[in-house]
Amino acid sequence: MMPDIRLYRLKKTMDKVKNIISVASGKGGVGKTTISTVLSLILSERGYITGLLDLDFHGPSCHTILGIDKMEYEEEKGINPYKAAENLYFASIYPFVKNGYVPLRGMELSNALIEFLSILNWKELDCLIIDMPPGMGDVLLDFIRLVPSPKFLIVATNSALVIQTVRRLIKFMIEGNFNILGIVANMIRNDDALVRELAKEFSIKFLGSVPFDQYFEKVLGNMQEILRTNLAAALSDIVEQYIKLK
Amino acid sequence: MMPDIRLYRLKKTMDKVKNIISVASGKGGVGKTTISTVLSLILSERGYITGLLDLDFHGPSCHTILGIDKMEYEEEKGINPYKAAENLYFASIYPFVKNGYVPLRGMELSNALIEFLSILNWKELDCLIIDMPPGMGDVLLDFIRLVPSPKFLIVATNSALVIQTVRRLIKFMIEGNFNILGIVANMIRNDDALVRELAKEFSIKFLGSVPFDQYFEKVLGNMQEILRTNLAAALSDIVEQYIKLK
Amino acid sequence: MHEWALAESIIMAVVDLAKRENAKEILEVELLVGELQTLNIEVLEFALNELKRGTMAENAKIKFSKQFPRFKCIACGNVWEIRNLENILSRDEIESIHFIPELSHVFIKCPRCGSNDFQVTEGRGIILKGVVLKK
Amino acid sequence: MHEWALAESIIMAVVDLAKRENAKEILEVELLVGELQTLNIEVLEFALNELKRGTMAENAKIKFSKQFPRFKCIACGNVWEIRNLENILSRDEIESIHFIPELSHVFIKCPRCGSNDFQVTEGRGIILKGVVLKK
Ligand SMILES: Nc1ncnc2c1ncn2[C@@H]1O[C@H](COP(=O)(O)OP(=O)(O)O)[C@@H](O)[C@H]1O
Ligand SMILES: Nc1ncnc2c1ncn2[C@@H]1O[C@H](COP(=O)(O)OP(=O)(O)O)[C@@H](O)[C@H]1O
Ligand SMILES: [Mg+2]
Ligand SMILES: [Mg+2]
Ligand SMILES: [Mg+2]
Ligand SMILES: [Mg+2]
Ligand code: NI
Ligand code: NI
Ligand SMILES: [Zn+2]
Ligand SMILES: [Zn+2]
Repeated sequence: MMPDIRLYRLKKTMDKVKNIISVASGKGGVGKTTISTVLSLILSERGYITGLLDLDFHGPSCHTILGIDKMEYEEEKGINPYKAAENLYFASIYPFVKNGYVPLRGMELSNALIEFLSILNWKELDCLIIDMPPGMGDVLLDFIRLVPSPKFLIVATNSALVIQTVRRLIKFMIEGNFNILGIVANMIRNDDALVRELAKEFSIKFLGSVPFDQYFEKVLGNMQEILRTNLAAALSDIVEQYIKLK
Repeated sequence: MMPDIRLYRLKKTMDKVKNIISVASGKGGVGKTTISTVLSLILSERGYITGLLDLDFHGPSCHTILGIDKMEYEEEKGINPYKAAENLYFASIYPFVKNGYVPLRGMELSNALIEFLSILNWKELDCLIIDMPPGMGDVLLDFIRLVPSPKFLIVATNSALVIQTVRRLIKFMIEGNFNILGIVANMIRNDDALVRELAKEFSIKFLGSVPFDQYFEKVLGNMQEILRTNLAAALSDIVEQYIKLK
Repeated sequence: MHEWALAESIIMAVVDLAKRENAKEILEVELLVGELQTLNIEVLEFALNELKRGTMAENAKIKFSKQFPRFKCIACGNVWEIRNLENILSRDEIESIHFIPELSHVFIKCPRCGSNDFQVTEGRGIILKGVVLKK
Repeated sequence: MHEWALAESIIMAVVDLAKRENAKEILEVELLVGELQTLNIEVLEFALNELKRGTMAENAKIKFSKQFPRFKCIACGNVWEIRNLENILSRDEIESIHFIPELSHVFIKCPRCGSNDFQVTEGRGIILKGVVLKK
């Protein structure tokens, strides 16, 4: 059988990225998009050349947090990710689909992922943050198959209902020998015990708690204000302590 | 080409169900599982013969709300859904997979869905509540293709980030002429304006608001206590007003 | 015993096919039985013979052929076959796969690289391979 | 102009293939270009000719054949072909599909039943159809 040509350039562009951090959970609605986007803002603000890639093709939404409405890619022997801020390069299918619905079966998610990854021209990045979709389907399976040495930052909330689904993902990651950076407890009101226990159960790092921040919704779209929220402050501490970029 | 034999029995078993209510959102983590499960408890308590079907194969979790840990199906020329309470019949892949992870590509989700639907022996049900997975992938697409006349109950929270994804699903439903029962605003603290506006934008019914209920997490697994929560009270009002079972 | 459910599906499918083709009778039904689902062929045959009574398939001869499950790993390309599920899986695991063959992804891993990300290329479940009609 | 990105992929793929086969040289590369992606074949050809210089494909002849996109509706079974995307889609929509052919599901519906749930059975994008090597 003839090879899939796209995989060659995919590998080449990914090789320009020093660190790949994939924000995953298995579960939906725990804050993967929020955390990945704010994390990319924090890293770029600290002077790291940062990429942010939205892989939730059914419901892309990083752009809403960044406040990007009109957005076009430059073409230059491929597609240049969009400069969303100083040091921050962003890629999403959003400019292609706008507010249309995106019904894609797994096989199509898989092809869209491969095609997109193979035409994106990332700069030499210190770090690429990936916003993963929920579930354990084609995007996750192809991501781990094709993207070299990602580190996984797992997100959970302090709910038994959420924990059981996140637990499945962690088991999968550990049995597959993937690199888990650690777990973040998100939308914490007072108690983060269930997430701490989960970290202990699998001997993975508990990276910290991000408070439920009522103010966050009000600053959606305003990068400067977002960096001033309690949510961003908590993530900054996590970056400080645990995200060492070579 | 020879026909897919499974589709014949699928149609026959589904024909025994008078009303099919599919709880969907497009978005993860908005409370589809919570609302579908509590809704099935409320309906069965009111004397309706009710079914509850968990279609989130990557993260089945209705059983946790119902407090079901050990569960086995009876086989009788097919599989009999599990009697979870008086008038309540439940089906999930949980007893097959327990706490293992379930990595399935879209094609496999599709086959699992068809296989499962075609071997389940539903009783004559007044209503079957379906807990849908997030996204717009194989499960949603095969569900609307194969299951006769479902009504969709859409769930959203009052967040711009959530609304934009739910909006995509509603557009899809409306353009495809699907029957939308209406939209429920979930986890409401004080404001439900964004969800009300969304309902207006598409001229669909706003069915009501379900409060964020801190107590809910504490009664997970206890059906009697769940029925006494504010969450259940709000859903009871919605049932009373909008869910007329023929 | 959900062989009965499958038998019911088969009879409904072939009768529908015969009707759409305006056939008078179904003479033969050929089934390919993938062994991943560990179906009991005797039960299946018994059920088919019970259920075909009074239908256009009443006198149909039912032929079975079996197929071992074959797998292709998407992660590493490895291809393998399993002849005895009992050698690698517990009774419960086999039972789960019996009901929903895709749950093989929960219990089976590529023997070369350990990935659950494989395709079942053959021998998944029952396939209606052919029907001979009298027109 | 992401034809350059695709051309780069093609050269890397055929060179890798030739190396794995221990070939001395690549004599011919045969490409099947699906028209759903509305690639500019002249640009693609130009890019390939630039990029092949100094590689094992330096003297390779590059052959193109084109294929109209064909669709099969999963909802109703309808099969259709599109010869002129311009007739039914806007420039922006064609551009989106140009980058990611799967986004055809956002903009194209089955002309019979209106569903977006179809398969692209032919003509999706570039496929490496054959490579002739000198060993
Ligand atoms: N720390 C937080 N404080 C307040 N709201 C949050 C926080 N994290 C996430 N949210 C909100 O929760 C919802 C789901 O977040 P999102 O990032 O979309 O999750 P996911 O990507 O995992 O589906 C959104 O409405 C988002 O604004
Ligand atoms: N009205 C509510 N009040 C409090 N918590 C809720 C409410 N609805 C849902 N939750 C919690 O929100 C989280 C996500 O709910 P879930 O039903 O799993 O969403 P989905 O099925 O849409 O992914 C769970 O932790 C659940 O307990
Ligand atoms: Mg999501
Ligand atoms: Mg998200
Ligand atoms: Mg979910
Ligand atoms: Mg759910
Ligand atoms: Ni059985
Ligand atoms: Ni281009
Ligand atoms: Zn393998
Ligand atoms: Zn159609």
